[in-house]
Amino acid sequence: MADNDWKPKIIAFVCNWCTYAGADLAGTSRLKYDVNVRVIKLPCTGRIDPLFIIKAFEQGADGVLVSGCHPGDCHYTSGNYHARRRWIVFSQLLRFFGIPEDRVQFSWVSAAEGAKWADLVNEVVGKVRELGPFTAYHEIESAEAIS
Amino acid sequence: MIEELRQKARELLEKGEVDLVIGYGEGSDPTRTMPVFIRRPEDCDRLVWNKYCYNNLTSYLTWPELKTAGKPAVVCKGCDAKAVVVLCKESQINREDVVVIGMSCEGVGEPLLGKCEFCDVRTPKNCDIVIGPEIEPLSKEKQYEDVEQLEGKDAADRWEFWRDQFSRCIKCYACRQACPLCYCTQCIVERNQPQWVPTSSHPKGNFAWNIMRAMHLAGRCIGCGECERVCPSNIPLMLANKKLAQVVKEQFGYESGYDIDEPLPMASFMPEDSDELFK
Amino acid sequence: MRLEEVIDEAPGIRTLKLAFQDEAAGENFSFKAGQFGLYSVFGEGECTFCIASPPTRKGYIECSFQEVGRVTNALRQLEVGDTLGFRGPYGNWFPLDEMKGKNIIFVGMGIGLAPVRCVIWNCLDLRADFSDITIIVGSRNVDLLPYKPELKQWEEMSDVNLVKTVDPGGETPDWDGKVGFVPTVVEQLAPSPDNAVVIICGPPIGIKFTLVSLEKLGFSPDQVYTTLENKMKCGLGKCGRCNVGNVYVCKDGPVFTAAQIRALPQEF
Amino acid sequence: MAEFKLNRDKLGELVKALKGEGYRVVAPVEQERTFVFEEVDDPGEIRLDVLRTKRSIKGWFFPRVEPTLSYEFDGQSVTCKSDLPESPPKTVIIGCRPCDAASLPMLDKLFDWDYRDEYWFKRREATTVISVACDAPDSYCFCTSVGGAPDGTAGADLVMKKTSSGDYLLEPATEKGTAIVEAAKSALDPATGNEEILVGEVPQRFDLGAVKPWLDDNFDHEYWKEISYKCLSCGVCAFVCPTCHCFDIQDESTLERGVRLKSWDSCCLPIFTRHGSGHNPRSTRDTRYRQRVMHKFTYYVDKFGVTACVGCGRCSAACPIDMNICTVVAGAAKLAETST
Repeated sequence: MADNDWKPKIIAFVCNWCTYAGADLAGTSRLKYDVNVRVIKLPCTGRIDPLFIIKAFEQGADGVLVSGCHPGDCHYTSGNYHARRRWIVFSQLLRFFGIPEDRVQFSWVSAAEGAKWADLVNEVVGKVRELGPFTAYHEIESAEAIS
Repeated sequence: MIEELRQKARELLEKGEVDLVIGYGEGSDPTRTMPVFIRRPEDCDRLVWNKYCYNNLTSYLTWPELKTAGKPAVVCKGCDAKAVVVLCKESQINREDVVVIGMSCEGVGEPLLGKCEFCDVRTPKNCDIVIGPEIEPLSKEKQYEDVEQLEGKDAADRWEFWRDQFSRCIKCYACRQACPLCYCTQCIVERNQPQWVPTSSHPKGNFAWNIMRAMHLAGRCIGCGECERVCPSNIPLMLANKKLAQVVKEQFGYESGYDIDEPLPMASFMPEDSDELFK
Repeated sequence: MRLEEVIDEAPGIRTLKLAFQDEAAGENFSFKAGQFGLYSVFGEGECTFCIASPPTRKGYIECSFQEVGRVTNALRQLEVGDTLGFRGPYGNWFPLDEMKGKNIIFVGMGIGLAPVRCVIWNCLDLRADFSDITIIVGSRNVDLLPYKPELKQWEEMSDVNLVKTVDPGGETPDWDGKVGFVPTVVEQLAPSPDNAVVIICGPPIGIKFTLVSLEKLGFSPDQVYTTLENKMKCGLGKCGRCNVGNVYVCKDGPVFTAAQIRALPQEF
Repeated sequence: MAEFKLNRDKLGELVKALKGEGYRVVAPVEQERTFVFEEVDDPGEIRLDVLRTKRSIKGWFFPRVEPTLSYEFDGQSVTCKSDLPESPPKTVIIGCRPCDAASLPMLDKLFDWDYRDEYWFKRREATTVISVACDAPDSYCFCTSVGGAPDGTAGADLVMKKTSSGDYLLEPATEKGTAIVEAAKSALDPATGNEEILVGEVPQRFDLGAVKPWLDDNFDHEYWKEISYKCLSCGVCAFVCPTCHCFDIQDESTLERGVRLKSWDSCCLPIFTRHGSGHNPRSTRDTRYRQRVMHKFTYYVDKFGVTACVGCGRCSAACPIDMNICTVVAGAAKLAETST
């Protein structure tokens, strides 16, 4: 694929109660935001396993966005608090392994923050567009391994 | 020390306080030892103690086969004994169901393993019996030097470093099997609906496996280094484990394997945890 | 191959009818009752099932499976018209030629009826070659009994003796078959071992106990055939997964006599 | 007998000559404090002195991950393409030990019976194996107990034997080996016939003849439990083994395309035989370890007439808990002795 044809693939894992509703609000408010994001809705950020992010990269994502309710606002009381600890640790691990920080963005977007969602998506897509396709990851394709 | 160990083990078995003693026995080579399971007092002379007692024998404690074997006593170095603390905290074993025989230890390996250079449990803690003299703990000040060295490189170099390291992984899962805290009855790589981690040992599958292995040990790894020692490809797995231990310590003020009552860091939270990462 | 028809047999049990996409390949394809194939859902993997349709019916094959894992789950998602991969036929077969003129007793337990079904239809299509045919089918409960329309067909055949049974507690108010475990039912039925062969398949534990019952009735282990369903991957006697003792089930089996099974290490 | 010898300083020239003839050269090199067989660019990296590489040469014939089939999705239809390499690169493996070389004809039997595995044989045909006789075997070695020898020629196309002066005598064992000598003549010197060959000694550690009958009769012996309680059930032994050949087949795919991969597997891993239903015929570690020994020392013998162990000692050396297969089999031989 020629470079100028390339469109970043961003996978957004969002919680059902806040960010998804926020994204919905962005839509009903007719806010324009980048189309290169594919949203996957989950019950809670606490449900988002770090493996989801790895799987997204494996399947060709160039960036990942994880978003849920603001701390204190979790529909399940504490799901996002647990998620927060997990992401603090996991983001450091990804960084340590050399995955550019701008490819994985964590955030809190409430149901009322349609505009924040739109801005966030634009920002993430913009950063990933700047970085280009995540060939470093995609190229470690299932190559033949010898001995 | 060996005689004292044998004596204690003999006593435990004779008095019926335990049904078996898991310890180190003579290896096939003078520079190795082999785990031994001793059930009869007269076999206690098979126990040895030397600087080649590498294995973390606590990894046997969670095995299904052991559930029917009666009450065990386990011979531990200070680092190994930390695993008992975590296993208890994670409700895998009851502390009173195992007798921990701690061995004072000046380090194992020839030359000394990396972990032994920063050891603060040369006199084991949280043990029922401690054999050997009190040994001064070493300073842990420089324990993250290797981690920091790698961190000093830029992202592309780090990526290349790990990609090359992981490309040598042959997915033998020795790291998992040797780890006292990898006790899941069904590992994530064995779950195939969906197949979360590719089973083949190509670089992509290896990356997913190794990143998950490290992540699952976040806030839990006690730094015994068995994963790295048993790795047939010599992948520096402990670097990742140590990195996470460092993050957990800095962020949540927790060190694994010391306090049996402190809540587990990845299963608890504080409302005031850092929000810096989140937009 | 192309998925032609989907038949829901019982909860979790489904039969797929497959047609060859390449007609010439379909015409050249032949197999013997008892052989198996590897069916693949592209993207998910391969799975081993016996061919459940009889070799006497050309142009298509059927397989029946119970949904348990990754591939069977994916098989269940397939729709008519989808493409499947097929490798086979592999393995050995029931020596029907040697069974000519004999009384044949079929025992199928649960999904284990699938390989037996292939032989049943094969024998029924060549009915004149065989003497009495008895079919004993069992399952945990009525609902889980596969091939219900076919059971009815067999029941109605005058030259077939069909015995249906479900495990105690698995019966429904309008159940017209027996209630009891298959080994017990076999003992009650007490078929004569004279000039007879038994073809049996089911879960390992069911086979084990039925063999004991048959022995009590005087059947010699040479008279009893079963098919082993080990985990297999390659089907070619290479990958080592189905190895039990000195046999590769995928090549030296899957059909064994009870005598052969007894000689193997009990690891299946 | 040997007509030519390789001067100890001329290995680089040999490699260069072979490369000039279009060979891909594979040899033991150091990698992160272990030794493995890798394609060599710089002949200076070659370590002919290394007795035991971590992994065997089997990966060069039977890669640890190998695509067998690729496919692309298009609506309800699928287009497939076989990934069988037309002609694998012409390769020469220099510096494997006689035990490694011996594993090749042993595995030929498996890959050829009933169905011929072209993935294996195409690479076999394209590859020339040069083994180096062992001048200094160690305590893990037991090739002589399983029918091998430190200067054995089985499976090798050319055997290099170290002389007291540090040079290597070249003894071709096959036409392929002779071709190598021809191709590399410029780097070789004529042998004088007066060289003193260094070959180490490997004591015989058990009587293979006694082992199989005992294994056949003692499937349920307590011995298995006794020795394997400490087994970790990892796959190191199988993956480093030159004769362990069990593999797994898995599909990996995206929405557009997929690939069917064949990859190494080990009977010691609990999932190896686990059925979809959860039933596992070998659910305990003693049954799995027993399978490994049985498969090598009796099942394979029944099936193919040879013992599937070459006595390289790799599994023993690499085992995290020091399970020594030689000791295990010798233990069985001893039990056989006492039971008669």
